Amino acid sequence: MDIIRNFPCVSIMLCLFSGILTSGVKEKAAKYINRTLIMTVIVLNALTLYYTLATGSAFVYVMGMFPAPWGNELRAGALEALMATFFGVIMMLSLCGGQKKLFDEVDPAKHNLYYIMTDVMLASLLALVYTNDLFTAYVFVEINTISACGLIMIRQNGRTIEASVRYMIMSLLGSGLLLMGLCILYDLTGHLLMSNIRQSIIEITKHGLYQIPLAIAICIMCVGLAIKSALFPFHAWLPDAYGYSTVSSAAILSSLVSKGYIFLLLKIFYRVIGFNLIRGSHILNMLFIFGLCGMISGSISAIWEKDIRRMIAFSSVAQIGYIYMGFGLGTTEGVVASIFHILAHAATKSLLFISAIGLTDVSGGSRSFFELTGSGYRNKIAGIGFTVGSLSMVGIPVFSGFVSKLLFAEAAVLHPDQKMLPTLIVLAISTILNAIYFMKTVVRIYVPEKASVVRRKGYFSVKPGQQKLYTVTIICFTVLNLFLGMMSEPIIHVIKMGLGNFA
Amino acid sequence: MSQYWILAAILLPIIGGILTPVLPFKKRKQMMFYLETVMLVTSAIVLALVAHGTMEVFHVVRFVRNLSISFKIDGMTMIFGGLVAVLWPLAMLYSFEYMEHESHEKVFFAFYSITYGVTLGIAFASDMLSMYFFYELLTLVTMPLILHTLTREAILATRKYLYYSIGGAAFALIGLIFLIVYGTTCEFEPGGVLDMTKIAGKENTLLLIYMLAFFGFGVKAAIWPLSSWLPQAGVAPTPVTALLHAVAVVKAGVFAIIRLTYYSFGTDFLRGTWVQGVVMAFAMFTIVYGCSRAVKETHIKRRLAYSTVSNLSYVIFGATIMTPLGMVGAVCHLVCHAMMKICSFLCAGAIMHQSDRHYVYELNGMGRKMPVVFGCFTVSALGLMGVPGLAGFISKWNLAKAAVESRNVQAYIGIICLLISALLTAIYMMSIVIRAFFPGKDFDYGPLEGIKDPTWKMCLPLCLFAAGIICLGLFSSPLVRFFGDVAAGLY
Amino acid sequence: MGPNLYANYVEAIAMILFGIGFFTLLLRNNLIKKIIGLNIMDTAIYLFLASKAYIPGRVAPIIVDGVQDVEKYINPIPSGLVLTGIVVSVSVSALMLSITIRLYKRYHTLNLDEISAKLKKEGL
Amino acid sequence: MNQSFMIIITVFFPVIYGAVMLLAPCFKTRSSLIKATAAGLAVTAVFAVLSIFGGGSFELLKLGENLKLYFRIDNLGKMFAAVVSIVWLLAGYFSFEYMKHEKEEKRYFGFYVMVYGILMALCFAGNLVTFYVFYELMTLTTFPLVLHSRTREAVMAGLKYLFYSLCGAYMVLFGIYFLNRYAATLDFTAGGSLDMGLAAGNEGILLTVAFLMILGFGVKAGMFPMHAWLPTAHPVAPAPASAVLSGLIVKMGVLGIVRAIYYVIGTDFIHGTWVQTAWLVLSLITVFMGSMLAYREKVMKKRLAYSTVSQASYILFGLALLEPQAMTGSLLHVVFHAMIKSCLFLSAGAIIYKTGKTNVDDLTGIGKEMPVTIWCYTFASLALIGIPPASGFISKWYLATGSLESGIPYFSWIGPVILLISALLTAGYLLPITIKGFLPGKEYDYGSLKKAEPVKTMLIPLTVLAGLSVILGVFPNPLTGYIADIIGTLF
Repeated sequence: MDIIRNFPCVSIMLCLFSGILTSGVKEKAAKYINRTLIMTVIVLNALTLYYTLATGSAFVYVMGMFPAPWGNELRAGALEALMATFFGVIMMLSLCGGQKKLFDEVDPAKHNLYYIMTDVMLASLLALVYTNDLFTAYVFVEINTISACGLIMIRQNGRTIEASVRYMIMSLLGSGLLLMGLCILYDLTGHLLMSNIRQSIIEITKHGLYQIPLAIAICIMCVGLAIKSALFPFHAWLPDAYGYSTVSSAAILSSLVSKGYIFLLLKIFYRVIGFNLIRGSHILNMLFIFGLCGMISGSISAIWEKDIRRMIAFSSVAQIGYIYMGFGLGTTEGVVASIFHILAHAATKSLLFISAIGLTDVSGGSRSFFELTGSGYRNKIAGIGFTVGSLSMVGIPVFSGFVSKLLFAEAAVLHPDQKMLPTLIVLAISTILNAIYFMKTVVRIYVPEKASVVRRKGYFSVKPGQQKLYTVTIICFTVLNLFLGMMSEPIIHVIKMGLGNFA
Repeated sequence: MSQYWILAAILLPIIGGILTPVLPFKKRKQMMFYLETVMLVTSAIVLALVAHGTMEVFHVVRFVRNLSISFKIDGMTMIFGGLVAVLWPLAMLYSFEYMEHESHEKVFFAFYSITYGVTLGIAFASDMLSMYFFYELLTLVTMPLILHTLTREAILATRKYLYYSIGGAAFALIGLIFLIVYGTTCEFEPGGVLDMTKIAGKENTLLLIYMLAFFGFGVKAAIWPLSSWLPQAGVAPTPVTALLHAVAVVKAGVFAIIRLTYYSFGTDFLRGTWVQGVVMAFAMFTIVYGCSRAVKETHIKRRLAYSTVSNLSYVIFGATIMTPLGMVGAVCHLVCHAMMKICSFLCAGAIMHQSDRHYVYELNGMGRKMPVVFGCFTVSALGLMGVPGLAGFISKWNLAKAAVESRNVQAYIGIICLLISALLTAIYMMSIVIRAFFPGKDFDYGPLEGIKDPTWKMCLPLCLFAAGIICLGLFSSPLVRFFGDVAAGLY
Repeated sequence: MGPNLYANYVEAIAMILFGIGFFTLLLRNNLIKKIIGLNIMDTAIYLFLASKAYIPGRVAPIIVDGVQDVEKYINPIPSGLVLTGIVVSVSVSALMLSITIRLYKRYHTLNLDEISAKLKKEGL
Repeated sequence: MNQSFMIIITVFFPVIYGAVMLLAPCFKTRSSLIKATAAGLAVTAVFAVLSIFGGGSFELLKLGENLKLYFRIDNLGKMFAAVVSIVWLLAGYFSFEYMKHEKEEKRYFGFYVMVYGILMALCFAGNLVTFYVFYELMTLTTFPLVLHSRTREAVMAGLKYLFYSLCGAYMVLFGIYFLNRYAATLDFTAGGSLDMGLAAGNEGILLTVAFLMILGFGVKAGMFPMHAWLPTAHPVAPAPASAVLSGLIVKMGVLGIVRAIYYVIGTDFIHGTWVQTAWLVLSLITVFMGSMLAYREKVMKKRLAYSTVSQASYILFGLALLEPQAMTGSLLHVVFHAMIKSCLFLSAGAIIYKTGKTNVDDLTGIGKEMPVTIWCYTFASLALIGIPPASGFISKWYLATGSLESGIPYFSWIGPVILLISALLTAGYLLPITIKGFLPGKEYDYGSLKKAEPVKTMLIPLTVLAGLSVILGVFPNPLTGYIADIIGTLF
């Protein structure tokens, strides 16, 4: 049974090696390698999850011979395992869903590059999830950035390149700050392993030393990760990056990359600095306010947006706002809600991106909102997918979005001090805004287009049978959504338990 | 065992509706027969359940922790479920005739019968979450019905409807959360479920939240200033406007408000607080506002829609009196108004369908040509005015009685609002009747040639509803007594 | 404050450099300048680390005549970190540069705003 | 039982009979219609007489708890019923001839029969609810009589009538709502049935209620400020209709006030309160204003209508004094004015029917053309002015003495003064017709003169009514005696 303890490390290594391996082979082989890899990763991490749940505690995996505090460590708890598994699943589905589009948009020579990128991306995500060492985290953040950049610009047109540059710049700023922050931390504590830093920080605070540098460090790290995960004021790069890259990249970026950073931030809060200390500092209020602003402003810009994919991108700005708002509440319920929303949003947003692409394809490839009239009939499965996604985003019961909204609201209600009302009001308002732009689109895609227009513009319609993989993906996503919406109980339980293991 | 009958009652029309476009019907008649059977069977089940009496909660799906989709039968369920079950098959029968010339009617009927199931879901829901669930669902399944004509204004109306309802639901959700946190349970229980020990010191917040939730549900109940979607939604085919925007949807909103006030927050907690003043004031204003807009409106259906706006606020006014009597009045008007308004709407529909005239000033002298329709319309008009011996009088009597009993000065003023609106009602309804029957001395019936009463499919429901109005007016006392028991929490 | 600042002047300088780099990267429109800013920023961090690593009066942790007690050597880890950091920043700069070249080939300018303006014209 | 049952027949036979007449497609020839109507009226009259002598009480059905339809025959009711029957039959008889030159007689007669029943119901009503119910019905059923001619003017007048009456009715309803709470019972009990225990502390609202009820019923009685409909509505109706409108329908308003104030609220409650003062003021204003306007009016029927306004307020003034003498005066005036005013209207009708002249100034020499008619007119006018021994004198005498005895500051002597003035004005606006009619002056050429005496069908009612209005004045004692013991129960 203890062999499972190796799985986290193994899965990371697998990803990296398969990346190297892929670079040598033809693209078809690359595809299979990639798929099998992801499947194995999913399986391994699922086993890890099972193991951690069975033991009910987290375990530490020592890399190399040196024990703490010198060596490097991985740490796997229920929450980490859950995240890893989920990331794997989402990545799998996104790739399958976007595959056809990938063939159309990217020239075949670059395909195995693409797969390399995804492998590396997965590796970095897993590393971010599992690592117990801040500097390792930094390194993988950078790797993550690079691979993400690759994913964006794999589709060679001006937009994507420009987008990737912007993305690059912002995230470099972010990682710079992160690095600076952890250097200061290291300076203060003399450790890089999270658990050790934690202890020495407790020591420091007990004697009341170095309070200002500590605060600065926390602040810098938060800002850095906030920039990388496109929190409200720093989201300028996001719409282009998500809006113009090839669809599976968009799905992966929106649902995984930013979430990886957020998860890292969470670990820093809980495992490095300690949540009580964070709660004491004002950083949370800052995040809270930014989160609220993000929820509103993101939705508003989405309403003004005429390009459907950019619209979805903007909506993820709003959703990230939700997550930070949850952190900002500074209560365990809030954090639980945020983590659940990470999952829910990942499942929903990638579904939205992928179904949106199906809709735009049958509308002469135009992404303009107005061209989409009646596309829900031309490509039924995509229409259904989009509707499901929208309903979940709006927060209709039985869909995942509803549960997370429920959790957020409950956390807000249970919140001791005056953060309650603003949270509730903003929640309600942002729900309305979501309803406005998503429902507008749903209505639009189900208003049949005049036959004459269809003929003139040469729209064609697609049967679900014609693109089996796509159909299957959409169905899987829908099921996933419903699962999160209706069977949320065990997942929330896992999250709570994982948080318990964190400390 | 009979618990599963509830599930059957809810699912049958839904599944039946989903099947409608799929099944290969040779002739239109077959589809009509099929749908009508579904409707009747469902109604039969529902009425049987209602007659069978109250029933314990039973859970179907569990969401989070103690939150679940669950059903039970209590007094309000009996009332609302029974009402819907009675009205729906008739309206269905009517709509067969009406929709004959409309396009893609299969989809229409599909959603029409799905809506039946969802509405029943609202009626049977045993706790806030289940009700919220079906409430949201109702919004979605009625959307295609408003969209049906696919004209530009239909699209705009649909959008507006969606934004308003979902936005309202968002605020309702807040109330729901508070109930989950501060309530002893989520179930509906007469007298409310708030846990007084928990809320100690937080009263004002809770009152504020109640207000938010009230207006959240108030969207569907078309309370000013959230009412403007209702007249606009009149673009939908008349059976929809009649059934949904006079009974199902709007009444669901009112029903929700009653649930919220009497079964969740509890009147003892709310009575005499500032929030009662606020909500009652809004209800009173809406009563007058709706009528005055109706007087100004010349499009028949929109006029009726505005009148619905004001009548819904009668019910809300009754609810906001927050005494058992108030609830009796509210429920009483809920039922009576359903009868009267569906009757008048169906009449309007019949007029449009037969003569394709949509404006009040086009109706001169039609009374001669369509005596049955206009006869029924007159009955409903008199009923809405509150002429004694018809349904409207009874409900207004009960409302006013509650208001007087409550010893609440604001409620006294409310009575005056009721009477003013009754007068305005007289103006906007009678003016139609008079036009129809007394077109003026030298009026030539030439242009009206060929206009005649519709076939039995349309007339039968009309006459039944008219008869219902009169019966309610004359022999209401057992019903009212039952309402009294419900309000007293006996059911 | 004053003596304190003097005591850790290296850190102070590192911070200043970091600031310079940060804002160059953030605010400059010219891509090349941005990349330079990036490198300044990283360098500042290395400086910081290095200065932290060094402890006056000790020697580098290289074994010459037998291992002596821990108090004799400086802390080796920061140096390791610096090395890693350099690797990372080199790779990142490389990537940036490559992208920059692509953009320049397409749009014959290094100014990010002009590039986006041209993109708008392209209407992509 | 059978006696009490007679009440129901009296009430509902004519209603149903009239309804049948309206709906039935028969009556090809005019004579058959006349016969049918005559039969209907006669039978009803018989029933009426029977039930008047029978007395007793009967509970029809409960619309809701203490919403019961309940009939009881007391002396007051008997008196009103008798008056109504007499005038109604005579006017009906008159209209057999008169309606020849109107169209759509079927509708007219149908409603005419119906209203008879409803008036009976009003007289026999045993509690306020019943009274209100039939009060509303009266409004709705007399409405077609008003706009019978269906000219634009008539329709407008009809609407005015409808909305004023409804307005009043709703004021009354408001009152009923409260009395239902604060009165021990809504059944009419001499001296009032207000529950002082409950009323304590709520005098303010109850006084308002009382005032509103006076105002509300006052609408029908044409009391200022709600009198505007009367001069518009009465003249446009066909002459017999306006006769009964002015003669009887107005009296129903009076009856309503009597029932509400003397039989439910009770005189002691409002004695000496601002309500009484306001009431007195309003009635006096009306008396004076009415006669002034009548004096300045040139169209004959309008002039008569205005005179009704003022005369009705004589009655109200008497009631407002809350004092036996004056009350006697009022009730006497009810009877007398009914006879007189219908007589006047009928004669006006006769003139229009024969000569088509409506304006007073055209009537020079009319006395030569139709002497009998004008003689009747003259007697009636003398009676109305109050020249002894004609009837009007008696009632006014009682009113004056009553007001002087009442000892209410100022009003006790202002009242009689105004009554005198208005009597003079009455003379001023009624007599000129007679004078001009008989003494056209020398430049009137007798050549063009042709006898235009109407047929017996018209003359008989005229003469009977004129005769009554004089004879009752000469032998008032049985009537005064009868009224005395009505009043005995009240004070």
